[in-house]
Amino acid sequence: MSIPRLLTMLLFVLLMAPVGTAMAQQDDGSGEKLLEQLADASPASTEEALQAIAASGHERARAWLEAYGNNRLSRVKDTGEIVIVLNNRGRDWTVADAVTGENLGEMSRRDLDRIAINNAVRRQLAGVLAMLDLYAEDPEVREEAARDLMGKVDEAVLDPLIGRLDEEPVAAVRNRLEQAVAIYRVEQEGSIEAVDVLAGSLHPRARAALNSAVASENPALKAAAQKALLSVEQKLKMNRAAETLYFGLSLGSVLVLAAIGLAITFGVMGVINMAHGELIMLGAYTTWGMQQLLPGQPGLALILSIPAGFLVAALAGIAIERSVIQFLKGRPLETLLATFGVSLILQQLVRTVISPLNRTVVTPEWMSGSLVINDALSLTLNRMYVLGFALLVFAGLMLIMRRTRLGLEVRAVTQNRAMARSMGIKATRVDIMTFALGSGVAGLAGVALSQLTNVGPNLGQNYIIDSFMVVVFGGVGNLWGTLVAGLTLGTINQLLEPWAGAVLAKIIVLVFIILFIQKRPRGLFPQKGRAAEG
Amino acid sequence: MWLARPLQERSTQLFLGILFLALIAVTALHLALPEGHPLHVSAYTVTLLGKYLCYALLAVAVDLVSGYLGILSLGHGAFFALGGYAMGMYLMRQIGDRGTYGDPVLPDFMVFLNWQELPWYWYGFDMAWFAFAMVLLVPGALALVFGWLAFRSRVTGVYLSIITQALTFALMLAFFRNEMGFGGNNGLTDFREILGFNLRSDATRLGLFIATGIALAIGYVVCRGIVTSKLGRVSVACRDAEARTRFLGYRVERVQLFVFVVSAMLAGVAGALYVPQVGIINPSEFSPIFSIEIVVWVALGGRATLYGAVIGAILVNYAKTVFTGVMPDAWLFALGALFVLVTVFLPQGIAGLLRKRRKTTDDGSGPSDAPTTAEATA
Amino acid sequence: MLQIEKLNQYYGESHTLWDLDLDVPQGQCTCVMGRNGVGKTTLMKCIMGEEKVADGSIRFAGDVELTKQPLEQRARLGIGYVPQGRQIFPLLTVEENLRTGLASRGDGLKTIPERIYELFPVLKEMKNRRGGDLSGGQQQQLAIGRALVLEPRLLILDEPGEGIQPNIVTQIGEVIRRLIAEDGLTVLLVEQKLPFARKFADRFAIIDRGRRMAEGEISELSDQLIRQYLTV
Amino acid sequence: QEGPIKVGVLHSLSGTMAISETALKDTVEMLIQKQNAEGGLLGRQLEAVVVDPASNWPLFAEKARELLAQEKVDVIFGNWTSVSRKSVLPVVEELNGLLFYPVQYEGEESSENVFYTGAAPNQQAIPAVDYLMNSIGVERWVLAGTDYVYPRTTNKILETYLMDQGVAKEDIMINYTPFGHSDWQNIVSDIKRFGSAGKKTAVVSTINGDANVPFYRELGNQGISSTDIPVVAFSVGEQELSGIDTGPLVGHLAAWNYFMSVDTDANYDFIDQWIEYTGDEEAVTNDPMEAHYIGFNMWVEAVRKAETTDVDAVKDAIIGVTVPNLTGGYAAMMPNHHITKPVLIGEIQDNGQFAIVWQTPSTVAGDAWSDFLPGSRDLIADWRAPMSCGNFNVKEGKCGASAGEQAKAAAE
Amino acid sequence: MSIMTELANRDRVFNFLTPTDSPVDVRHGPILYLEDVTVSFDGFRAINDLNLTIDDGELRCIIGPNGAGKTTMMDIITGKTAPDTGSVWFGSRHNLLTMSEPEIASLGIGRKFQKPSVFEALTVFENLELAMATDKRVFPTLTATMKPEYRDRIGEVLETIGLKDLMHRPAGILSHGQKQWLEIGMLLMQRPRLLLVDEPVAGMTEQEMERTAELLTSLAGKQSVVVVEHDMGFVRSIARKVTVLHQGSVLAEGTMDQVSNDPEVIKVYLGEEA
Ligand SMILES: Nc1ncnc2c1ncn2[C@@H]1O[C@H](COP(=O)(O)OP(=O)(O)OP(=O)(O)O)[C@@H](O)[C@H]1O
Ligand SMILES: Nc1ncnc2c1ncn2[C@@H]1O[C@H](COP(=O)(O)OP(=O)(O)OP(=O)(O)O)[C@@H](O)[C@H]1O
Ligand SMILES: [Mg+2]
Ligand SMILES: [Mg+2]
Repeated sequence: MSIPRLLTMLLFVLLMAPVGTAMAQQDDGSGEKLLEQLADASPASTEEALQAIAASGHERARAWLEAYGNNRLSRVKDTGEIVIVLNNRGRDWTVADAVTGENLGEMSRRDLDRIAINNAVRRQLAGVLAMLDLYAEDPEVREEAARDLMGKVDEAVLDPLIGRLDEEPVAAVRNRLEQAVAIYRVEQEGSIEAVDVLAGSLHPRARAALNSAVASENPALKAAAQKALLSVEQKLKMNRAAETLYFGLSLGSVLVLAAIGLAITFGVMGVINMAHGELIMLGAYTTWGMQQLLPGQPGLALILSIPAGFLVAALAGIAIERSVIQFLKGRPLETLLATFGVSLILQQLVRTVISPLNRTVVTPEWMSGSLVINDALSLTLNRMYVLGFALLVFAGLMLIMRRTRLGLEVRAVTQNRAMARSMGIKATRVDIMTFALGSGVAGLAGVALSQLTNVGPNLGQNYIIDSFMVVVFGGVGNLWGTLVAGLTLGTINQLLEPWAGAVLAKIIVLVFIILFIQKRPRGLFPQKGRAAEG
Repeated sequence: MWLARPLQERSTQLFLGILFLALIAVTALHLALPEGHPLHVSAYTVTLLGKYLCYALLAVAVDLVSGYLGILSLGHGAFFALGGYAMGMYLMRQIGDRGTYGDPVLPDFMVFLNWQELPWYWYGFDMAWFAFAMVLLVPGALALVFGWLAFRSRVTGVYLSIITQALTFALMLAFFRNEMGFGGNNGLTDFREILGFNLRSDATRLGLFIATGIALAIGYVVCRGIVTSKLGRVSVACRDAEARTRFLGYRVERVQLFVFVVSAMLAGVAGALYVPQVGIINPSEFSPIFSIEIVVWVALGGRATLYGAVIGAILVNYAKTVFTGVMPDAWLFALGALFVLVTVFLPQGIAGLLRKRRKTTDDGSGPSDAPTTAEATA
Repeated sequence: MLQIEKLNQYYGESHTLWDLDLDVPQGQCTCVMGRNGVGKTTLMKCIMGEEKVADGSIRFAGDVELTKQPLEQRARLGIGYVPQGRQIFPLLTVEENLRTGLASRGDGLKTIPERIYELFPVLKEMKNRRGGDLSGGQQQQLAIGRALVLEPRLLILDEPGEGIQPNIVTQIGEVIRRLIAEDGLTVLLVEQKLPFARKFADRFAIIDRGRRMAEGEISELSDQLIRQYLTV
Repeated sequence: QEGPIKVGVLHSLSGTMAISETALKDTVEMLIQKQNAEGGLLGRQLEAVVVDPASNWPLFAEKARELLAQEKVDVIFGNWTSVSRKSVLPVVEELNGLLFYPVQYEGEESSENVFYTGAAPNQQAIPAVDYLMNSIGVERWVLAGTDYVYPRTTNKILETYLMDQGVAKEDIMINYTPFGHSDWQNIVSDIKRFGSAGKKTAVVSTINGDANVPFYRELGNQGISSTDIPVVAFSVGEQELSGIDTGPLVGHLAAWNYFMSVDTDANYDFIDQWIEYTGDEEAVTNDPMEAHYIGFNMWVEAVRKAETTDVDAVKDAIIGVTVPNLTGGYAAMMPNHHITKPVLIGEIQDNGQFAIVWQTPSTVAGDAWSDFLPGSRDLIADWRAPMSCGNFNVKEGKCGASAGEQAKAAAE
Repeated sequence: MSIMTELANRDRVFNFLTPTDSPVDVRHGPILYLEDVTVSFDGFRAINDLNLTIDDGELRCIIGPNGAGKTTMMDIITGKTAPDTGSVWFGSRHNLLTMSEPEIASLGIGRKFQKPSVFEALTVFENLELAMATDKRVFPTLTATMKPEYRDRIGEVLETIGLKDLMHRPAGILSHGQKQWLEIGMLLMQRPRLLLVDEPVAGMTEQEMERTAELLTSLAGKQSVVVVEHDMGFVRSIARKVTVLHQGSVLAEGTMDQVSNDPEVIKVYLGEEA
């Protein structure tokens, strides 16, 4: 334990109490001085500078610390003035005076010197910020802060923490704080009572602490920790299983989304559409385009992209159908050839017109992060949305194919075109509409995928093979088949992955498909009966 | 003999004639004219042509199954690559202790990934006869096992296409794995000599080119022999009405298996000749997209006309060579447009153009060379 | 109802129909006869628009020039077609097969008219079976039923009795007569079986090698004609 | 001696690698343009010969041959990925060409005709690990990579290195994924678990190309922040970041020899020039671009020194050539055809740039043969006469047969 | 694998010991023997406890309402459909249920389908060539040559079916009736021991019908023929023994007169006037 640390601790205790109780504070050390201290700090003295700022109670302290954490605290080379960078894109940056917050306008990047931070410091900073947050009004912020503190407690904050613990009115927050303290106690002091506090916790840090206790010399501690761990283990297994299932479904939903449009164009219409992937890509680029049009509103842009992506891809689909596919009725191999050509053109088009580089699609706030079920199980939100979206799209399509005339007509047209026309079905219109529908759905897939993966010229290529695989595995012409196939393959893959590794898992899935098709030569949901056998 | 039959056919004679003329012409122009002469064919061009011929042989193999047997194989790249790997392993072993690390047995990539000994499946590849046999046997055996499974269970149509694709995809992933012992993503490269000839000498290049030409000729005759035989007609029958063929007493699955295996072996040979000429074999040859591309060559050339496959393969790859050099930024547009235009305006592929011309000249062929009818309606 | 004049049709190089004339009067059943391969089916396809005609005219209901109408439109004009070989949609259920015709009816009806099921009860029984699974005869009934869903003014039947059990053949004949009598339907029938033709048709036309060789009331169909054009 | 000096550019403009390589093609073209504006070289103009090997490895060899045999270029700048280089290598050696390879790679190679201006493992991986160990206090390691040779070799080297440093075997987790892997849920969850053992954990990522975006996304969504488990990547540069929503990634790391954010005038000038050349205010620069910048200048320098573009002369002249790099120092061409480079560690910022958090005090010379692999420990490369050997075994005191010599022997 | 299970069944003569390729054994009477055969599709019983015996050289007509299961019965005999229960024997030696379609076909059971199915891409000539009774294994097929006697035989059949003029045209362009004839021709080429003919005269004129009738009766005696037909005139002209199927089982059996006077048959099939 170093002397400076001890001193800080004292300082901290002294200064924190008033912050917690009353808002009475005076601006003692001037802002400039504090910042100066931070800017000039050696790696060893950074923490001290940070805590000084935190303890200062300066109204802009938080802003400084956050700016510092985000690499936005800079010094003007010539004047030595400390500024906060507001916009750091491009060659000229907008800056504001750190102390006053006054906007100073643009400044060339060349003239700024960043005040360096690294991860070790950032960790300290996080602790400091969490400590500040412990005194926030909102109990949720406090709980979040308390959770952040788990595993980050050191001597410096232990006492204030315990002080805070006594004052904390909300049980949940208190609980967290107790655990945070207990982790410290188990790890540093080998306290057996603390082990009991951690017994039920699923938090990884709590488990880590218990694990370290198991390795300890003290037999009593060891036994207690072992017992505590045992109770957690079972719960963890369940969570683990739930998590894997979720992973599987979510991968499956991606497969379903990618394939479902193809289930229409290929499965129902019989067009081997190699450009399907590029239609997905168009959907994804539409999302990007929308976000460019509506800067700062990624969420709104994303929602608007749903109809827009559908429309763009559907229009592209119509163009493809009119210009190429209509001439290739009943010649699947030629549709493969022509759409392969189309796919090359579309890829290169995007490369030339937009950029060969990937584009950034921002994930809106409400889609990032995870839904925390408990400390060991949290479900990523973006994938949850995608899963829901996939199911919605599927339901919608099902409705169209089953409940509207289009569904009946397209099946009639593909089974016997001449006869369907003899029955008065406008085959050309049906072709256009169906292809547009399939393409549009591919566009929707693109919108969703933009939230999971790269938006770049190769996007389509990555999904085309999988899509065909899913459609065929499910049984050509059967939408249910596509859904079940996608979810099954996804789940199998994720179940295998933990023990086989990603590469082998994929290989096994492929081999599984090959073998499965031997057993059911017409996919999961085959078309049965005399007609299918030919 | 069924193999002699195609030799009496005008179209085959014409094909072989053109092929051999081309071989002789290239050889002569390469050897006789000095470098710098406008008509001189450089070693670079010779190798390039050799590569096209490999692709042509591969396309012929694919056409045999997809055009005549109705099995749209989207995984023939796998057989090609396996043939290539067999050859690559031979060439690797030929390096001997001249590798970077000087290990007499282990190839370089094994040394630096710390392999202690040669995996068993590398044994024997130091012997040319063994390796060359493997060029035929490995793809053949894979096709046999795979085909036996698939045809026995009557997997047809797109289902078959997709599992061939799954096959090549799985193999690609497997060969990417370094643990497999085939050099992972880098594959096998840095070859030195073949049968004692230095691979970097122009004479060897020319030799390989000629060998490829001959292989193509043989492959073409073999396929043509099958196609013009009664078995060829049975294949077409299987393609169009599999069940009906069974009721006539043909074991459809065996016919399919036979043709599939022959085709796989031809693809293997093509791969084996390809590797020493391009100097590398790596798992991307297994990629499904490559296999799809092969089908595209065939379709572009004209399906179910073996020579169409040859034309398609050479044309597309020539176009690629030219376009990637002349308009590196926009060549995909050109290639894509080529595919689209051919399908829309030449429904029978390029061979359709030629056939139209031929139709007007000769007509009323006898039944013995009748399989052209399959082409007429395909 | 239908006047065909100087119709010529080619399959590629081969000239199949030669200057063919045919008159199908309203409210009657006209039976086209001829040996195998003389072009009967081809003629029906020309009327439906499935094959292109080289020249000649097909006039429907007095003034509509059918050769200028797209295929789909002919169904909407009120021509029902029961093709040779049935051509049902194999993977649609029986009911769906029937429903394909609903959109071409002018009245926007959404359900299958009960009458169809009355005429062919087996269709009701097999409503949910795939069309392709039906037996040959059942399919034939389905094909006729499907054409009737359109409520056509002109019904074209290409060998409707083929593969159907005798009592149903008779029944089909009766249905035809009933429709003619009740709805004023016009029927164009292709039939090889003399007894059937004699019993249910009003008029006949004989085609040989793509030309119309004879035409007249069914009672005029003499043994001499039969020997000349219908025997091999 | 008439006509322009031809400079071959062998970078994929289509296919999977186009994402990375297109910018390099532009860089070379820009450098040529600038050189020409300054009067060319030896009084002659430079001319770029651009071909597209389309991310297809055999095509790389073919195109290299086209450049050397047909176009008769004097030098080639090109390739990205080891396999493309390995494919081209025999061709360049056979036809005695010059190839400047601008990307970090696994080492274990030294060719007479190839100049490696990207980082060898000792110029990137090892310093990065040192940094994590010493400055961040990392004790537990996840080595995650795409399953191909570069990650395999790098991880092998790192594993040996870490164990030498006393890291226990169970504190190292190695994970490989296929190219373009897009579903990282399980792996990220594993990493999370692995990192919850109470020891500070970091991920050393050799994940390649497109797979990074979904990987980082998943990291962010599963709530792994850089303060919990930092990720240090060797293949993620500014260009890759420009396709990622960097918000959730702030604080993750990358190790390179150059960052766009480097605070030197040379760099700012280069950036200005690049933005002007591309006409895109948002255009970014990255490490391989700097490598080309250095390589190009070295070649120019060497040609000047040799007063000819003749390959053998340039090859001899270039060893020892020193040119300024963009990070305020100098890069020298070493006898083993690798160059000296500083190693920088940068943190991802929300603007898609890296903030430099650490750098080596001086430049590090690239090592062709790793000291941490048993097979190559004793090998060195030195292309100066009289040794002229790419894999000299210092223990045995003899030169292993090298490809270059082979070619020469054949030619004789 | 299958050998292993066979070895376990010691009470039977091993399959591989009985010569399967031996000619059909008809010493004990019938050439075709169906017993208690039942098939259902999704719960619908298409064939229901069917018993049927065909004697060697017999010409048998089978009639019955649409959907009675006639075609399905043929599917079972030729191995296309596997019955749920029952046994089907060809002669007294061959259990057809254990054989595949090609095996059954090469044993000598030929079939004409209800919907004419010919190889549309092949010419008429080639269609017949493929049907010809020769060695149909892969290698013999590969090396097969067109011998003069084969050509003659095909010529003969072409004559019989009246498609001589069209012999080099692809079968796809034939009219419906022509296809019917071609299929009959293919059946003749096969020279089977047992012919299963499903609705041969659909789409034929009266005269052609007569010719077909002649053809079939001329075959009987040497070969056994089973004809399914709805045309009563035709059936009457060839029939010796008639079996009536109804709802998957035999409703009546006897001479044409017996059958056509059977009130049940009249009710479900013939109708009052027939
Ligand atoms: N698509 C086609 N291409 C070329 N010729 C054809 C085509 N379809 C039919 N034909 C020929 O045209 C002629 C008339 O055929 P069509 O089908 O009209 O005869 P049909 O009178 O209906 O005979 P059937 O009574 O047998 O049904 C036949 O000789 C047939 O071979
Ligand atoms: N695969 C199948 N799935 C469902 N039902 C089937 C299937 N195959 C046949 N059926 C039914 O079995 C019954 C018998 O059919 P089958 O074709 O054998 O009749 P059939 O006696 O040949 O009639 P037809 O004289 O009309 O040809 C029919 O009702 C048919 O719908
Ligand atoms: Mg007809
Ligand atoms: Mg039937």
